[in-house]
Amino acid sequence: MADLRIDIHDLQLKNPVMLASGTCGYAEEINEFFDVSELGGIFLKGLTLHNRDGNLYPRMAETPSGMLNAVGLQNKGIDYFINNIYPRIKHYNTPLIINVNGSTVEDYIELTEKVNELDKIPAIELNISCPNVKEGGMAFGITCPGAEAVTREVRRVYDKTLIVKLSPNVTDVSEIAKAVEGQGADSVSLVNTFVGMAIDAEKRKPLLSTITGGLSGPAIKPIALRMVWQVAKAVKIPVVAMGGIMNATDAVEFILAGATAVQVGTALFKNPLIPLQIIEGLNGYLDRHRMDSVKELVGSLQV
Amino acid sequence: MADLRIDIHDLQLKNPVMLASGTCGYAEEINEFFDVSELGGIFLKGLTLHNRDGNLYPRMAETPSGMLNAVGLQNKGIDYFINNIYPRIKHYNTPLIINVNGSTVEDYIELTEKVNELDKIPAIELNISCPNVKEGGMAFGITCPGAEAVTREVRRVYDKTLIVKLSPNVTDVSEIAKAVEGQGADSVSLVNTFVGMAIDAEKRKPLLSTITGGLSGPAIKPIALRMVWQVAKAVKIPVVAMGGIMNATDAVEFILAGATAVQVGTALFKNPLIPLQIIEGLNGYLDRHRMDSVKELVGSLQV
Amino acid sequence: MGNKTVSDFIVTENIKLNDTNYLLRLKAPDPLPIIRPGQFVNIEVKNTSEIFLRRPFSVFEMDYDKNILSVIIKILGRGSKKLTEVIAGDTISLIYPLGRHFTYPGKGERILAVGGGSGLAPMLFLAKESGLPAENVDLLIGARSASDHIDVNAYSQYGSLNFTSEDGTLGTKGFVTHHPLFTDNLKNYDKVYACGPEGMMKAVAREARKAGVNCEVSLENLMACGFGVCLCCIEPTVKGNLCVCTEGPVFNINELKWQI
Amino acid sequence: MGNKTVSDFIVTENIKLNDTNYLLRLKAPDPLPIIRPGQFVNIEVKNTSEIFLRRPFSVFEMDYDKNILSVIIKILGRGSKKLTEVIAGDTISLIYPLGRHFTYPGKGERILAVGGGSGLAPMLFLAKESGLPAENVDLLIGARSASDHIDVNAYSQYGSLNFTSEDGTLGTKGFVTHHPLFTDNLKNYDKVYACGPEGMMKAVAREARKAGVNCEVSLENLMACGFGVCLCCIEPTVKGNLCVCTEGPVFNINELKWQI
Ligand SMILES: Cc1cc2nc3c(=O)[nH]c(=O)nc-3n(C[C@H](O)[C@H](O)[C@H](O)COP(=O)(O)OP(=O)(O)OC[C@H]3O[C@@H](n4cnc5c(N)ncnc54)[C@H](O)[C@@H]3O)c2cc1C
Ligand SMILES: Cc1cc2nc3c(=O)[nH]c(=O)nc-3n(C[C@H](O)[C@H](O)[C@H](O)COP(=O)(O)OP(=O)(O)OC[C@H]3O[C@@H](n4cnc5c(N)ncnc54)[C@H](O)[C@@H]3O)c2cc1C
Ligand SMILES: Cc1cc2nc3c(=O)[nH]c(=O)nc-3n(C[C@H](O)[C@H](O)[C@H](O)COP(=O)(O)O)c2cc1C
Ligand SMILES: Cc1cc2nc3c(=O)[nH]c(=O)nc-3n(C[C@H](O)[C@H](O)[C@H](O)COP(=O)(O)O)c2cc1C
Ligand code: FES
Ligand code: FES
Repeated sequence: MADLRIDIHDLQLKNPVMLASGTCGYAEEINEFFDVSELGGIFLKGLTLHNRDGNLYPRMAETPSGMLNAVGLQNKGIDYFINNIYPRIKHYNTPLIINVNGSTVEDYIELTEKVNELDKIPAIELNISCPNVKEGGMAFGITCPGAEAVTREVRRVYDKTLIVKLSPNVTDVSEIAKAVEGQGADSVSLVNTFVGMAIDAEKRKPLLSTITGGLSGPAIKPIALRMVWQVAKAVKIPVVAMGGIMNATDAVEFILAGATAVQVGTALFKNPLIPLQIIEGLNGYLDRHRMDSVKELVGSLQV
Repeated sequence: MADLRIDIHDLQLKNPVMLASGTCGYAEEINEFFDVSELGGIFLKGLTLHNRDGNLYPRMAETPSGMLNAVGLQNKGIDYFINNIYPRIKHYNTPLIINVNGSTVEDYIELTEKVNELDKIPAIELNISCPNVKEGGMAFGITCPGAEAVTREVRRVYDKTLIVKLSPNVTDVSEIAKAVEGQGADSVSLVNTFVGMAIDAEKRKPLLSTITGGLSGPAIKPIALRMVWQVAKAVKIPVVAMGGIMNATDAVEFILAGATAVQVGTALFKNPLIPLQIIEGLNGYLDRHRMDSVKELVGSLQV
Repeated sequence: MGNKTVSDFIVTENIKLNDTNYLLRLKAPDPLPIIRPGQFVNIEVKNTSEIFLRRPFSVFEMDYDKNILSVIIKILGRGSKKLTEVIAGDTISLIYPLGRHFTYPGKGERILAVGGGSGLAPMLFLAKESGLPAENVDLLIGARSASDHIDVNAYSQYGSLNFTSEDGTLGTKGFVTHHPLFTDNLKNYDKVYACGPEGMMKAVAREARKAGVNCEVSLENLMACGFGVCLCCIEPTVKGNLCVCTEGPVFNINELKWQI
Repeated sequence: MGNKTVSDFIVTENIKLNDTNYLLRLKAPDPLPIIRPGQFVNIEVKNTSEIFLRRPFSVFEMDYDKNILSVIIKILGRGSKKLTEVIAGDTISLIYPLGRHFTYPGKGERILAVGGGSGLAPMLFLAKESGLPAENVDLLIGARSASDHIDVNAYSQYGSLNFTSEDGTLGTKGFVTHHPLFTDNLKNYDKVYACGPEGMMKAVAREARKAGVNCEVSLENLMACGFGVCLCCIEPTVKGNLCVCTEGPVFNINELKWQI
């Protein structure tokens, strides 16, 4: 029984297995299956300042070993969250992290200020990498100046752990990582989805209402793993990894590549119990490799 | 029986189904299975000015719906090709296209000058996107100035059809496409492989000798399709598409998205007969949709 | 915590109903919860490289004594095809119970349950569970041709059986809404229920609205998760975009923004 | 054009040889070409989402009358496991014939064929095809334990059978190179052939080189295509990096750059 505890800046995790934003609702939906307190942490569905209806149906297309989504950040806005959802979930005994989204820097700031007041939210994940919204979103995450600007301004108003979520749709993700580190990010998380597309050949039409969407799942794992490896070498702050993690072996690979913790996303759709299987499998792996703590595993790839 | 003929600049193809460089050797290996004259064209294994041993073994790792390779452009150099291989294959009744690789602009020029002399090579594919070599390769393909420089210089010395092969490992592939179009490229082909990585969790080591490699196969298809769609909208020159094409439906999707022709790559490893199946399937598709020529299909996605 | 489960069921029977429909009986490892007509399960498709996500199917029958849950699978594409190839003894993973059931009819009410295509299962289940005497229940089943119909004679004990076929080879020729039950006396019903292809459900909804009859439909939107986290299955409603998997699949037509 | 083929074979038999080894007999749709010991086929692994590429297996037996090709599959990982689950009647796609065969021994020569693990099949095939009287052929088969050995008694008609096991439960205790055939009289052979785990082949090669005996080994490098186009399977040789799938899998040890 190895020690699975690990920290991301001020955030103390009982284990490094967390749920990815947009794939686990507001935690309650997963709590229907098991006690979410067993998890290392939960990144809640992306929130914006105001209600968003999201994109039109259809929003989803299956792809080889993956899927495209074009949800477009459907959510009821931060105030609704604070008044209606937060009271119901704040007692969960695991860090709940809010995924913060905006169209402008001002949006991000205003939203963050509100989140800063929430006692039971110990961290935010600044989403500058959502490919499914027309304004803001990924636009901030694909240039260094854009990423720096949002991070800097949000850092000014936010006291707790600030994780910046990076887009993989860039030439050099480690540059962006270094840029946000330079502006005071406590951690970076990656990868968000890859911009992809699917077509119905018979109907000669795109399968998504938005034409393009975000690719996730095992298909992207090799690219995500490479990016995590590059970023972990480039920055000193902890890296939270995601992208196609389906089992404990996948999680171990990302941790070996330098991740301090991992997020499970699309895998939940296949089987919401996968995070528990990963925690167990990680434990078994550490025992088998005679490691006392998961900390020994972080970045221990032999190259 | 629809008309499958289509042109890429001066290159007249009997059908739009070609083989991707590095996945079909020098055509002879595929000719062991069927008469390669049935194909639209063949992009030969990447050539360099001098012999290259390529990277160390292991060079390959299987991934979900795809594979990573780290071949590193192993080839015997252009002179060996001209003297030993070219004479054996030049009678094939299908366009043979040489995939041109260099570490410096001078390399590209020298190589292209030699290729320009080969009667039976009607086109080159300028590979500025190989992720598996230390110098040159992808470095030229991920910035506009780099891509422009090689294209401009090669264009000066090359008279026939010049296709530039783009890297998907960039923030905005359509910018690079426009840049090479501006320097006289007759066509762009995309995508080359995505930089990815695979780890042996038990051994705690990378699976590839080079740590990272190039991801190909169906896993990348949604991203490749999106990029082809973006590029086809951005440039006026014909687009040659590849990335995970496994069957006629996949090929149709790329053509709908704007590709004039497609290349079949990794699919050959699963089944070298797939290109023939695609030609047949494409024919059936056009008949079913009452189109007389594949030209009607190009870019006809309804959005 | 939790009233949803992911479990491996054992296939006890796979019965071919006709060329494209199969009945799967699946034995649960643990006592099954109450599951009502309209609710569904999300089934994993194993042993294929083409399918990544689960596929949702309405529950057709519950046998709490034997701990068996049944579904009817109509072959539509690759996933449904693969699922019809399972054999007794195979294990198959289900997420359950999912979604909301139809509103049960009140005592003494008269109902019409209209099913077509892959939407048959919940209608048969509803007829059986309605709690009404058979004479209060009309089942109307539409298909393209007689050969697309499956044998539902056993259901005559729960309601009267009526059929339409597009080619006239069984029952009334035409679509379900061409049947006399629609054209003559729709107003006589207290509730109309429908499940099937979108076009059919919209036609039913149109008639029901015209006749002023309460109508519920079960939608079959594309789903990634099935339990409310991905927000892919949404349907525009008067309350905004709602998840079909958690707020549906059963909706009253007055909640929907259908242009009918 | 063409002496390589991709075809769907029909599984006629799947025989479990021991806990991890299975013998598959596969019937070809068309007359089989001549295939010799050391040559291999590349087999598609269907009905699984985990496997993308084919898996290479040496040919074990050719029955030209019945048009049947056989392979022995040792379960190593997910692909080989899946292949051992096929049943008679299944179709299975093969690319063939691939690679180069062992150099046949000259008339009257004495040979030693050493097989271990997944490398047994081509050694048995070679013993059978060598064209030599049984007394000129020594077969040496190594495994971890008696239970890992498979029954090869039928091969006593082609050569004398010798065994090693790491735990001493069958034949000489230790590795193949600990067997008296190696320690006592290796020089007596004209040719030594080996196929098996890399460590075993290197040990055999070392002894053969020491004894000055001609030695060929069959390598099992990772392959993507199997027919010479991907350049993934390379082995450093005195002629540079060569593809194991086309220039091998059989190599004379003097061609290889092994540090032995
Ligand atoms: C709540 C719910 C209950 C259902 N109950 C049943 C049932 O009891 N019996 C039954 O046979 N089917 C039922 N379905 C439909 C069933 O889920 C689909 O037929 C199945 O998912 C198709 O998968 P496939 O892999 O065979 O098709 P694919 O190969 O994925 O697709 C084939 C074609 O069908 C379309 N398609 C796929 N899924 C759906 C869908 N959900 N709705 C509409 N079009 C789709 C695709 O876009 C494509 O054009 C239900 C669906 C839902 C959402
Ligand atoms: C020319 C040739 C002939 C062969 N003949 C036979 C034969 O007759 N019978 C037989 O049982 N096997 C044979 N093999 C080996 C067989 O191909 C592998 O065991 C098989 O590909 C493993 O696939 P898998 O999916 O089970 O393993 P995976 O799940 O892919 O891998 C399991 C582990 O095995 C390693 N591995 C996978 N493939 C190979 C390989 N080719 N060499 C070394 N390590 C590998 C992986 O790296 C991993 O660590 C042969 C291989 C070659 C190249
Ligand atoms: C349906 C869906 C919705 C998502 N919504 C969000 C979101 O709101 N905010 C965000 O930062 N990422 C979102 N993501 C991205 C995931 O958090 C994750 O970065 C990505 O899916 C890659 O991980 P995976 O392959 O494990 O799913 C979403 C992904 C999916 C599939
Ligand atoms: C083993 C291998 C070797 C390759 N070698 C080359 C090469 O020499 N030159 C080149 O431009 N692309 C090379 N590629 C990239 C392919 O031509 C193609 O762009 C890529 O694989 C995507 O297409 P696919 O998914 O259909 O394989 C290679 C790909 C593979 C898998
Ligand atoms: S299918 Fe995921 S929310 Fe409904
Ligand atoms: S396996 Fe492809 S060249 Fe040998």
